[in-house]
Amino acid sequence: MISVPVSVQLLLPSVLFLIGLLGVLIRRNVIFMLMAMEIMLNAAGLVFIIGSSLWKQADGQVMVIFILAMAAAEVAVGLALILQVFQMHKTVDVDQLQELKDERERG
Amino acid sequence: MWHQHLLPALFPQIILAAASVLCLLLIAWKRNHAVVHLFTLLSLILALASLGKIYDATAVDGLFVIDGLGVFVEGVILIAVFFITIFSYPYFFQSQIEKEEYYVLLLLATLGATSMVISNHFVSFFLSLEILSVSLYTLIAYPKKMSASVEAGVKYLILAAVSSAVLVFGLGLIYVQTGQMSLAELGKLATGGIGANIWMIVGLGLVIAGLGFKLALVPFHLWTPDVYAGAPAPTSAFVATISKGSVFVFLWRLFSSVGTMSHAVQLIFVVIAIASMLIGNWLALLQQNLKRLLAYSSIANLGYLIVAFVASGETGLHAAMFFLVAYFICMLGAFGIISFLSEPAESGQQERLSLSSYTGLFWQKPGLAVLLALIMLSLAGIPLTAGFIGKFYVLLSGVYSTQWLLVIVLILSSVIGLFYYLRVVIQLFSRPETPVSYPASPYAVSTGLAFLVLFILLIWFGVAPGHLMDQISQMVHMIKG
Amino acid sequence: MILVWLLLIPLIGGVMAWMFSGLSRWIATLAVLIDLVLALQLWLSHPSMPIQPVQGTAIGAGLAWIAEVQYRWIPLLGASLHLAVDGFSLLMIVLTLFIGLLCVWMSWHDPVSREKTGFYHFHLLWLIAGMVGVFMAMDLLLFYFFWELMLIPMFFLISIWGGAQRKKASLKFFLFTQFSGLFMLIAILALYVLHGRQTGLYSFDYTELLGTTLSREVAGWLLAGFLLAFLVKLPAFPFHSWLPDTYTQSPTGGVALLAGVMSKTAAYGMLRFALPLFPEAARMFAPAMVILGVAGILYGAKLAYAQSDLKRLIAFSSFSHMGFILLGIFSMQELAYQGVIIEMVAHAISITGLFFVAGMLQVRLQHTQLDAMGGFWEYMPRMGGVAMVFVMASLGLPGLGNFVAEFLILAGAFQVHVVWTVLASLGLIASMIYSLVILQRVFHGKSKQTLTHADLKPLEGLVMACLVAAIVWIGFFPQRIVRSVQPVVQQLKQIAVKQNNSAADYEWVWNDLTLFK
Amino acid sequence: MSDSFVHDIHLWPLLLYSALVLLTAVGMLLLSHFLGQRHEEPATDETYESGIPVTGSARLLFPIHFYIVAMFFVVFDLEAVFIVAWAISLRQVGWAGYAGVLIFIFILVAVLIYEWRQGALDFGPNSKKILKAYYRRIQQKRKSS
Amino acid sequence: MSETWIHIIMVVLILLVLLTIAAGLIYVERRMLAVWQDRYGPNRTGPFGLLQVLADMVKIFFKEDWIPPFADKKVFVIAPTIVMMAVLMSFAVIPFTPGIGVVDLNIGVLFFLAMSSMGAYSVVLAGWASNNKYSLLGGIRGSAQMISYEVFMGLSLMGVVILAGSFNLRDIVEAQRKIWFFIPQIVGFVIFFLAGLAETHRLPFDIPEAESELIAGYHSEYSGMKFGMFFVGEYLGITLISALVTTLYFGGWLGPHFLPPIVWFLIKMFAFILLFILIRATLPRPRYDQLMSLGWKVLLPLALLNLLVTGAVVLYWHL
Repeated sequence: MISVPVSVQLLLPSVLFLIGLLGVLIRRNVIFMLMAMEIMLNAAGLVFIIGSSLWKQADGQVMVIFILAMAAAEVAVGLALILQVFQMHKTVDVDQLQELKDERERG
Repeated sequence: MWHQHLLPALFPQIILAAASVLCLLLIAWKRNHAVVHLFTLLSLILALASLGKIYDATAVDGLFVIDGLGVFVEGVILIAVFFITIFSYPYFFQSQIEKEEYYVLLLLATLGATSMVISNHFVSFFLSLEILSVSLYTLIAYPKKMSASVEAGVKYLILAAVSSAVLVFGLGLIYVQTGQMSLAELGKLATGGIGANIWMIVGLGLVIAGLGFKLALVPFHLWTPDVYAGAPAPTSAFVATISKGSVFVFLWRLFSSVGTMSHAVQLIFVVIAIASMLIGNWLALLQQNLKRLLAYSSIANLGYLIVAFVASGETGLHAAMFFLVAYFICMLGAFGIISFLSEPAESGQQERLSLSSYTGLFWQKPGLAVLLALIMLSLAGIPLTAGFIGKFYVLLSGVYSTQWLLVIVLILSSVIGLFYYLRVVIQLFSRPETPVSYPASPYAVSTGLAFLVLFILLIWFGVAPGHLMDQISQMVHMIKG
Repeated sequence: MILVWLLLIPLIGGVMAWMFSGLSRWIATLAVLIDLVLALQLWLSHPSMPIQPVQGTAIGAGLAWIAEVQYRWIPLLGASLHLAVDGFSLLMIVLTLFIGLLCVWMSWHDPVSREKTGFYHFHLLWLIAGMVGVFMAMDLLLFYFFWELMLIPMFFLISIWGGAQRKKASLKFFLFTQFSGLFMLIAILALYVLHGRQTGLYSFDYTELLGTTLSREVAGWLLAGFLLAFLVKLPAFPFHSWLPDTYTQSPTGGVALLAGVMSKTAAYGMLRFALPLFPEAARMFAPAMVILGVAGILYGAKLAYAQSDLKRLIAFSSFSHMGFILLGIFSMQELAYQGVIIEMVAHAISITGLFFVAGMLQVRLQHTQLDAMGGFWEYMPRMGGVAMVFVMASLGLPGLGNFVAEFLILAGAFQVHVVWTVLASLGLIASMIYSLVILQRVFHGKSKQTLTHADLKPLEGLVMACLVAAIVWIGFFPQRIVRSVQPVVQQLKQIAVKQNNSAADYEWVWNDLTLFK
Repeated sequence: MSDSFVHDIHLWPLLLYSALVLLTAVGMLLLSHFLGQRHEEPATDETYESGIPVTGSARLLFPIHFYIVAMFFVVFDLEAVFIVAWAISLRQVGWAGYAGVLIFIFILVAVLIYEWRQGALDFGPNSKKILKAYYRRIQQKRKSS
Repeated sequence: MSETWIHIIMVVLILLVLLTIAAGLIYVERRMLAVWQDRYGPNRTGPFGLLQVLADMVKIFFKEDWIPPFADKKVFVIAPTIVMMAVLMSFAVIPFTPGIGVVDLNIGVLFFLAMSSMGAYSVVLAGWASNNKYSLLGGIRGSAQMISYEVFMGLSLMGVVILAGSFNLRDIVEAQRKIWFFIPQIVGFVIFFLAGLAETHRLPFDIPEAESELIAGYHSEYSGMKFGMFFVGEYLGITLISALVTTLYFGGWLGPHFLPPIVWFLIKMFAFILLFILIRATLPRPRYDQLMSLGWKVLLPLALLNLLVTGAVVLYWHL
């Protein structure tokens, strides 16, 4: 077996994680943000897989299953919310969601 | 694998889980708001009753640990949810939307919160965190015709999901470095010294950031006001109290198991605490919206809590717990009043948000006004209220661990805070030019009773805190054993 | 047990007054009266405190409680419900209740208090209870608790029943006092922790903490924390900016308690806690404090003279007098201490009288502008007469309490700070000027408006009569007060600035001062 | 994880096979691209909707039911993950695992019942609802007239 | 020749055979339909019309490779390849005999489930990319149907997994030496078969492409080889489901020794292919909502029940 150092192994999830993070920060479309979050969560899952293979334990894999399931739940709720937003605003652009903001005392 | 004798230790969780499923079936069978409401209350009482026995640091399959801290906070959470449930009934009474599912979600969120405070393992923590968060997304956006609520829900969803991802990624890195996901095992490792590897540091940093998001500490606080303002008031109460309290307990467990806090980590928390206290109070100063004001106030209050966290040790823990209880009472009361005074509108419940709409509340509803004023004073840390003893205790823990910088900032920021709390109080008691009309809420009896209980607790813990403190010290003491 | 009742009666009375709003004035009167009788009885039953021979060298050795109770409060933290009174405390409690009773009566006709009467009396009574608590608490945490507790009813009294600017005033008052109070809290906590570290016994108890040995530096910081709270509440010279707004915007009942008693809690705090706990640091701070005191006297007098509003004038005069108290305390002489305590009582009464007069005028005129007054003697001779008594008291006419007090303070201070004392005595002259301004501009001269049926009503008359009687009594029998506070003075003497004068050296002062021994 | 669990397998045939499959698909596309005829007639480039001229955009808003199905799928299929995990380890986890999965499936079924009752599983038009709406409209008309 | 080369040749052969079968099915289906419906079917090209396959292939290759100008071109092209590739990939895990098969994955069942989910993408992307109302509706319906049936397809398979204790298809076949799983798992088998029908959207579950309602649904706008790929994909799908049913429930290559294993396998597989065609020939098409209700209200609870019963039985009798 070719052994790859852990740091190198971690590079892939890290890059994925950053891609996801950037996606959330840059994208304004809620659906894309949701997808970016999925990437982040899956990157985290990958980290657990690496840990699991490194320490020869199944624990990490269990965690991954939970991460997957929870990500799915998040997406399900997210989609429902996005639908509602679309119905109200006819857009899924987060920048259009501006009802809630700081209103300072004038003068 | 299967320890039957450990089952009772998890009774609250089991009861809550069963209750949420049964509640769902109840709704499927027949929709009835009152019945579902009563059922929820009943199951909460049952869960609370099952806490009766205290389990001395019982570990359940490594996933959970039932100790004094856990049981105590579980109890506090259940009681708080009880109040929130009571407040929810009149709030949704006149609502056009289907309101029964709200209670299912409430029970689920409670399940998440209560299991988080006893979780002793990354898996159980993550699971409970997500149960809590996912229910909260829906709870926040529950009045689905209100664009503000839906917007708040989306915002919370995005930020909470990102923070979960950050948190889990951080936990993953810790796992890769240590090979352990159980806090107890991590603690054992920590005594041997965990190598300060770059990945480990990044992992810890990400965990702090993730937990910071959940606790709405300062660099990660941006979601708080929007979510508080947009969510229905009972949910805001939930977000402000339970979700934060439970995450805080895990924060405590995590860092006390990783061992005596390293200097760098402590520094990070000192900075976070200072920033939260100052910025939270500062931003609250000019708020015209009561819920946003409470949101910023909660940021500051969490900052105070972090002072106790940094102080660490037994005093810190006691202080944090006492403070948490006082904070819970205040937030519950404040949001309870907001939800009580809301009026039905076409798309949902119209809440009274601007401070000016509370002008002269005292002349119309003196009881409510006095309670709200007392809550504000408690948040400000004025004697006679639980908030005073809480803040005093936190100060004590800060002084005890000679965190002078934190202590001074706490004092300064409290004074800033005093300003806006008093502004609210003055508003309540000033005479309005045109008398504001307040709705007569239905079912004022149970809500009134709840307010009375909160009032009594607020004063009781403020005047004679000895009992609560003894309780805390007795229970929390068990962690060590 | 009687101590607990002293505290509970106004508290319960307050709640009752709130609940039975219609009867609130009677309930309040009854509650305060009962309390006053209890306190007086206790005070009178110990007519003369023999000067205790000082045993040992410890500072607390001379303490002799007339009554003491201790209950569990927060056992975990070593805080207890430790209430105790000696002559000094009792004196202050009697004073508080006396003025409190008059406040209740005084607000009987005050139209302001007609709204939410029950709630008004609730605050009034709880304010009184808070002050009584401050004077009895022998546990530092409890002391702080009451110290802050006083603020809340006061805040509400101002913000609900105050003048036009009440919101701003109440906020300012609360922020200032709270902010400074928090520093005292830190100091208390630090003292608690240090004491605990030293002895292993974590306690907030005053008698426990007395013996704490502290390094010079630490003691300095801690004392600074205490002093900050006291100086703001007093108020002393640079910390007085809350004072004019607050005093002028308070309702009459509130301001009397504020200026009359609440400012005295600061002086009480210094004498009871700050000095005995940190004697060395206090000696270190003394010169600076003396300067602040003198500055306050002169600056206050100047400001008072410049005011065009009656209430503001009185407010600044009070500020000026507080300078004497500060000066007296930090002269650290036995004479000065006695003077300070007498001044506390005398000033409380005279300032209450003045504010009552101002309040009565406000009710009748709807304003307190000096420019629009004048010639009122014509319409209200009785009030004019009474006002004259208090003006005279304020300027220190012999035979009235203030004279004795200020004289003793100056005499004490003179022994250590000659120059500053001379400067301070200039304040006496200044006070004469501004005090007379009151009389002249309000009651003398040509009348600018016509007032009918404006003179004292029977109840107002009774109140004023009580006050006049009290101030005269102090002027004639200061020894009674001095005797009852002797243990405290003895205790404080030990930290006095060392100098050679023996007791015999100032025997003459007493001989001259005391008309009836 | 025990070593026996990991079969000693060669994965390269899978890669080879994937490559071949890809090649086939691309090859088919390319081949038809080069072999195919070209023609250009008036109606060639129009959308085919049974010969009727196109109106409106093809980006329709479709019923919410499809979203609900999507969410059901996400939830149920991922919950199936746990069942999969149980199925493979049935003999190791024994009756305790069975109890766990029983509870799990009970919850699933409860949710299913709830959704059923909510009408989330009625995919066609609900005749009762339509009738109700129809009657309401008639009544309104009567009232107004 | 080394073992590796043999393996390579085998892989290539499998692919070719599969494609041939898929193409041949065009003829077989039409022929069989003709038989059952008492018609002639293709009989002009070559003996028994056997060359019809060839003719069709030539024709389809020479059809215009038309991409609608209003479509999303990239997605439009990719969509049909997905379905074909996904199905072909699924064959990688099927053990035709102990020796014949692309790869012996220990997660064979999961691999199949993963690949079959990919089919939904093809449908929905094709429908969306065509920019045609009928296509879109067909695509949405198709994907809704596919993902619904995906759920219980997976669940129904778990009964087999419980019995065999493995995801490996070879292990599963070996486990059937005593008894073919369609006997204990008759419910699972029925559900799986129904789900297979829906997954391949064959008649009667061909609602997404129902000619009468949706003018061919998601592939309205497709023509030429890209339409051909959907077509081939469908036949490959039939083959796949038949092969899987054979493997999972009918003992795969197992059978009396008078015939070689591969023959057993092919016989069983073709039997099921014929069953597919028979069903198409005989059954009417249900309404869309009936189809969905059947899935969620009947098959899903049934699959769960089947699972629980199987688990209990296995645990109780220590099978």
